[in-house]
Amino acid sequence: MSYINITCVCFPRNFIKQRQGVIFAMSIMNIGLIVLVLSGLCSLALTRRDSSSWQIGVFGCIVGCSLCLLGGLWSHAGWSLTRGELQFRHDMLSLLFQLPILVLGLVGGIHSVGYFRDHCEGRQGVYWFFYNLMLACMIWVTLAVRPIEFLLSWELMGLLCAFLVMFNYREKGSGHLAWIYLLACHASGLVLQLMFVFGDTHNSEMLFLIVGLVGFGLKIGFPLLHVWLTEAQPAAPAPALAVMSGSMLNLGFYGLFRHVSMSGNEFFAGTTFTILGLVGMLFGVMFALGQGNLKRLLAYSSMGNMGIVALGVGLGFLGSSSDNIMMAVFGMSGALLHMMNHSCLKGCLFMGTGSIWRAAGELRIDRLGGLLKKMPWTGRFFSCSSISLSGLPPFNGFTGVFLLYMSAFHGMLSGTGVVLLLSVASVLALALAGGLASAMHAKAIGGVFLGESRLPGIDQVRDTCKTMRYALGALSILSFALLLSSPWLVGCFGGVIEHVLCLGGYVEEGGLTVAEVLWQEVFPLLLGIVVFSFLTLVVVAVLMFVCRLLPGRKLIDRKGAWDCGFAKPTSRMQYTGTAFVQPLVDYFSAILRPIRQLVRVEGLFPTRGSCEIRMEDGGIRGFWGPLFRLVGWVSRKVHRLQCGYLHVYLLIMVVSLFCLLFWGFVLEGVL
Amino acid sequence: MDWWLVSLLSALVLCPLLPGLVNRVKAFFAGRSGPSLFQLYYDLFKLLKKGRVYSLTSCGLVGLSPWFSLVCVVVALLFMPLGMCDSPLRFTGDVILFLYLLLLSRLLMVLGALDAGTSFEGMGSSRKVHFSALSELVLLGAVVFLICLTGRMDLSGLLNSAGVASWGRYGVLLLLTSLGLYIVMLSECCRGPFGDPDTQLELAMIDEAMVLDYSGSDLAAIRYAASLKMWVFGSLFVMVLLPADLLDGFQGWLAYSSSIFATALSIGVIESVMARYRFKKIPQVLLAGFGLTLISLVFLLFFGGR
Amino acid sequence: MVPWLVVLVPTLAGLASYLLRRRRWVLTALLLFTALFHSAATLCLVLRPGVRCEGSTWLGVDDIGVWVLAVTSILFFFVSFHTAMWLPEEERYAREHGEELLPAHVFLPCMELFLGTMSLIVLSRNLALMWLAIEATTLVSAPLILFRRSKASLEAMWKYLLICSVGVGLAMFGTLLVAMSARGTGCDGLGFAELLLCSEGLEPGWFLAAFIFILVGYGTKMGLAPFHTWLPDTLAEAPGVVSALLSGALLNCSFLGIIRFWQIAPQSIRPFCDKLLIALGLLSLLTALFFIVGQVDFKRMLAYASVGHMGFIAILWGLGQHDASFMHMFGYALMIMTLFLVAGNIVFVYRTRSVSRFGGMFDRLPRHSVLWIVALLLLNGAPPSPLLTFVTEYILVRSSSLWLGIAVLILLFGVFAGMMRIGLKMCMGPAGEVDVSTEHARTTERLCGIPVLATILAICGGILFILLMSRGEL
Amino acid sequence: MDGLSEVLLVVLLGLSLLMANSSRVIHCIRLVAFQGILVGLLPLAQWDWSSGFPGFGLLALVIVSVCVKGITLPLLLYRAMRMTNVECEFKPLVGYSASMAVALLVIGFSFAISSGIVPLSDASSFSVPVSISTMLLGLFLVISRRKALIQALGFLAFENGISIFGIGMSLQYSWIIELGVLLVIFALVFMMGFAVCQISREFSHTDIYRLNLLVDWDRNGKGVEKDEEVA
Repeated sequence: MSYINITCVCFPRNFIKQRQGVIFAMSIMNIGLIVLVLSGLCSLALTRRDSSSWQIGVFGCIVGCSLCLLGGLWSHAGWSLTRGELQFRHDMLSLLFQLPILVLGLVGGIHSVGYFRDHCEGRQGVYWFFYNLMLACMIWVTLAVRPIEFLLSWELMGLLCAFLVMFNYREKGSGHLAWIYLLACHASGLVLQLMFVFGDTHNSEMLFLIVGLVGFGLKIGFPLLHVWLTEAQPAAPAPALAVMSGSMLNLGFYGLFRHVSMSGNEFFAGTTFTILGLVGMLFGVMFALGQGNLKRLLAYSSMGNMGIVALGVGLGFLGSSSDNIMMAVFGMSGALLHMMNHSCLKGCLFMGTGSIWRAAGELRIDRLGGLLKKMPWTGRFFSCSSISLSGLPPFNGFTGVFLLYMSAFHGMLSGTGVVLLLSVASVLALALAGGLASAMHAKAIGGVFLGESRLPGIDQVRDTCKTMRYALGALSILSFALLLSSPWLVGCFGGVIEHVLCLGGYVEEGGLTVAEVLWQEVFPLLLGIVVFSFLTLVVVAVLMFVCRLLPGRKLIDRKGAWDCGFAKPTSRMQYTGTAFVQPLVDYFSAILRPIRQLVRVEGLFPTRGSCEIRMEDGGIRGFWGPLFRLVGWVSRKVHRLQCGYLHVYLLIMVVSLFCLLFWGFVLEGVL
Repeated sequence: MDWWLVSLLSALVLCPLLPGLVNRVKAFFAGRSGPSLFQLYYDLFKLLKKGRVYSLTSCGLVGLSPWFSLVCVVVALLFMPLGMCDSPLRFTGDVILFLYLLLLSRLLMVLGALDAGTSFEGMGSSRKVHFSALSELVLLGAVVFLICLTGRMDLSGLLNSAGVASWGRYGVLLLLTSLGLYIVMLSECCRGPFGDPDTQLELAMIDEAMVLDYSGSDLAAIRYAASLKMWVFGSLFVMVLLPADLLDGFQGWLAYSSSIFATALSIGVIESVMARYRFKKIPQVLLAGFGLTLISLVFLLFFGGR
Repeated sequence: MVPWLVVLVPTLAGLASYLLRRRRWVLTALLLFTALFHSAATLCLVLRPGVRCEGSTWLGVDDIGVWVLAVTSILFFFVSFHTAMWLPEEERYAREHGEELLPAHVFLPCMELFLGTMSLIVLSRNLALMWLAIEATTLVSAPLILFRRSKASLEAMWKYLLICSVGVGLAMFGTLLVAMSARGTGCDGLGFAELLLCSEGLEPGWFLAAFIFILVGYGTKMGLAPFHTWLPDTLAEAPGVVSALLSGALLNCSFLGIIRFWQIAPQSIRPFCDKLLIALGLLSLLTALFFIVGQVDFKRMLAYASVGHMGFIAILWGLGQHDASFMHMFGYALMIMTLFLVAGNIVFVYRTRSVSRFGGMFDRLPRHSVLWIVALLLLNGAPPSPLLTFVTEYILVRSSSLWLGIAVLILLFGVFAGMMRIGLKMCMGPAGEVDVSTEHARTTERLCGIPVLATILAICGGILFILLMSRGEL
Repeated sequence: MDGLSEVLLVVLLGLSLLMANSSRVIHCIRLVAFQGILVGLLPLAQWDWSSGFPGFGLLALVIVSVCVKGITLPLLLYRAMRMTNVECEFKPLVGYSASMAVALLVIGFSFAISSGIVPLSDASSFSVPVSISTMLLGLFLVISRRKALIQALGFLAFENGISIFGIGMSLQYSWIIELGVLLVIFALVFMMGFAVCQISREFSHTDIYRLNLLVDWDRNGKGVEKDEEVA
């Protein structure tokens, strides 16, 4: 039931032959890991000499990541080996989750070179140490076999990320954020430990499943378990943040797929995942809508996207529980595809925030604006990724969402009861989330890049150095490549889907295998999407070109915005991001509970009025805050016992002595 | 197939008539002899000849977004079963692509408006995203209903396979759904009680407020795209309403186009007999539309013999 | 022979260094010599079972004792070297600022005597002798608490003296009760060996009473709730090195005292003894949680943490995981020592213990604050720590019933939360209101050598334990 | 001749009763000294002289314990009293009449439970309740009195109670241990006396109840912000 009998994914164990290529791949991968670790240590040791430390760090990052990438891709057939005490296992599932880590790690390394160039504060060595070790640890998580090793790598990963969250320790309140983050990591470690112990001893599948859901959900950021993700994680430096929320959140799903076998209670799993996904998706996108800080906005949208992935997984399980293989495969492949897209896009977006932070020194959306003129390329990459992440064609964000819709449609057509209900609900929720997400990204793009700049020192703002732009560009190109290659990419998911849904190649009469569904059903649809997206882009390009010939295309003049005859519209007249989403925020105020601080304009000669809208995280407001306050209150009451009176202490001693005697001799009646 | 092409061309060509028609009806109700039926054509030609003036704040998105959103609408149109015949470009699930392309065109307009960086355009776009988020819900509700009804997942199948037989059984439900779609059409095109297209008061505008700073060919593209979008939504409404297997060929095309113009007439009538809603009320109306689709869905699922 | 040396040499060294108070270097040399000799002798005892003379009537040692002795010896080794580095700084500071400290020729001898008495606890093969030793530790450690001649430390000493004396008096009564229960068997004189032999003959009623008295008495010394009340005051007021010795070594030795009686308990009442241990352990964990949350004094926080760990050790023993409880003892001792040494240095720099005045310590004392965070994490079982999460906690949850395991995990999580909150509050954020002279801070930064060594040792031990576990040998 | 020992035990009981409601420190010291002497002599009283003269070890033990418990420690505490010049206990935490009632209750309680315990040996089972009540009354003194000195005295009485139990049950173990115990108790009480002097010098009073700098309980609601600068 537990981790033991879950063998390698794409093939039975006996299939492992230590072929030359496999051995080569293993050693390459191990070398990559070693390079990562060693370079981190070296750059920590050389932290006094700044330049050499970052050079070593980035060198190790690039070399290590590319070696691991090479090794991983070389033999995706999978292998497992024992090096001394450690056991590694690599297969398609691992590879699926390694790719985002490695690619984002690589690009993030390049980006952080620029990010820290003039702002190192002599601590680059520390950064590179934690960064490279974090990457190595994430890879180890995807390779670890035995529970103790998995736990170890898991907790270490959390710790290293926590240290990265601590990196800007001088900010006010940074201690509190780091605290939240550490708590989440430790809690997930403890719960997972409980899970593995249950897997060992107490044979209760349902308990095992629930505990696993909680433990890994703490990394995924399921609703109520998301606080660290949206509150604390944004405190990390942007490149590291990109890697964390781009690829570490996925690892929660990895753990679930690898170590928690759902066979037997697919229905429960499906229902749970679907509901969690629905709630998380809507919750995340709604709260993202109301955030004023770009990083936090993106963090909430990560939560929403993880909700989408969870929704896909849930639909997949619902499908496999109701023997609806179309639904199952569409949902699962959509989930995996969306996970890939989200990693790529979210990495690009967070690195974009890093560039903005370095260029403008400000991340509050209402203070920014008009940056597209100052940093055109960053702006373009950011905007494209942003639109794409809101799940719109002709970008790659659409494909995953599309597959989820299809899965839900299949569920509606042939499902009954709960399956039917949940699939209808997920279609509608996806629709609402799509609309809100587009609004949210419109807020982000419009507030940061478009319009008049609200930044005082906008004239000094220059676009960031090349490396950061290259990193963003690389990720944008990669996401376009993901769009184009999505049909074939999905084709590779077969083994993973079979493993996760515990289908194990089982087919009922006249039914399709997973691979058949993937190649015969999913492939053409995605191909259609790709073709039409491509067509749209081409038509736009052609039209833009053709229209140059029209007389009306020639630009006569650039004047101040007309805006119904305002003589000179200033930046303070234009809509802020907050104002832009205010109707929606008010509309959902039952959930968002916006806190509004209003200074009205009064008097004949009104002084300046202002209106500020903040909102506290729902999880904190609703659950965690009260809980922790309760514990604090109780402990304050309990502190009275340590009242400083020696007499009381002695009295307590004597009384408890008599209580123990009473317990022993009267209650237990040992005599 | 050929009639599909014909009706595609007619859609592209005739769509500027719809606003003119609406205006004529309103003028009739107002007892005026309103602008010509072909007014929009004249405007388009004039605008295409004129040059453009950009605001200093804009970052070049102004030039891109109208055309891009126009293309989105056109590509979306390609999936429609125009003139009662299935679209040749259909594939399973293209309805999602269709809806998201419309969403994209909307988003692009919003971004263009924000690019101008003025208060009125910000206001208009903020209203736009607010209402469109809800109308998205209504549209998907209708789609879900149709999928459960027809068992097809491509737009052509959805709109075009509810024949007389299913009208016999589910006529009421189809009516309810089409009513919901009608509401969406009104709100998306900012007609009727949702927005007042020919107001002079920017505070009352939605779409018009978003295009205040466009000029020349860009404005032409926007106007054209707006009328085309009206055509698209109108034909959504119409196709749900018309039994698929009733007519085909020329008569199908005729019925289709004429009923779209009839829809335009009805819009005109509504605009002239109803006052504009307060903006607070619009979301409620949209939710009511969503409720209609949901009711029809529920009836279909529980009493529809599935 | 060796056991006698282990006890006698520190005692004689203490007396000698009190007599030779004239020359300062003699004091230091004697301290270091004691540490080295003690660890050498302990090594000999560990490696060569021949010289343990377990069967002897007075002094001898068995496997358990060797483990505890080794922990004590390692601890004293580190602490003595740290003292040799730290004490001169402290005295210089006191001279400059006109403060009055306990003179070194009282302080250092007391430390050596403390070591001797603790070794006597471990090595005594006679329960009455063990009682004597435990009482003696109270005596010799009381002056150490008085190091800073402040009112607070005096109060702490008085409370320590009285509570522990009463507790140990109860333990004395418990010992007599054991003698009562042993009357039927004819083995009188409270020799541990023969009691072990005739443990089945012991009269269970008397013995249960005896065990409860012992649990209360030595539990007071060990810091089990609700008898822990002296612990926070004492550990907070004593200087870092003394707190390290008290919490790291003394508590373990007193726990050994309880274990001795558990070992001779007749089978009929062992389940109830285990139940008692588990109950008191849970209570201690609860106490630790509620007193660490909202704690304003970081040394008191550490004290409550040690209460919690003692409870954890007791639970482990009660669940029958004896090896695990000793492993936990090892890791706990190392980490709490590190923390107390670091805390002592921090107090030495900042001259205050109230958390609310701290902030931005990463800038003032970078090494110490990194060490502080890391050691806190390790004490709370972040990997690769020999403690909780990875080894002993895993074992506990594995061997315990479901709900006990969950309860313990929740309590430990609460403790972790409280401690990390305080630790991070101290190290991060903008600088606190206390201003620190930079050169004073710089000189103190040099004192972080021993804690670093201890941390490294703990991490190595942790990795070793984890390897053992993944081999499935635990 | 059990008679004598039982007389002694009754006297001891009376002594602890008196101690429970004696307000003056000097009076308490006298009572403790007397108690110590009696406890020291108890082994001789229990010795059945028919079997011959007691051995040297026993005599030495008796002498030493009488010297330590009966003479030296009381003198020590007396000196401490003179140095800290505390004459008597003003308003103890438990009033004197209440203390009397408590003492009676404690004695009743100890008799009740020791009647439950089977007298194991020929030795007078009477010593069990006496020892228990002496211990408990000693603890009661420690708990209920404010003055540090009386707490020390209470502790001494507590120890006496323990040794009454040991002697009464005639649990003899090697005289080294006995001497060690005496030595340790001596050292402890010595330490306490020293501490009392220190306290009276630092705080200019020896009222333990007012000795509560070290607390976690913030009485005034806003955090325990004592911040007595260390040293």
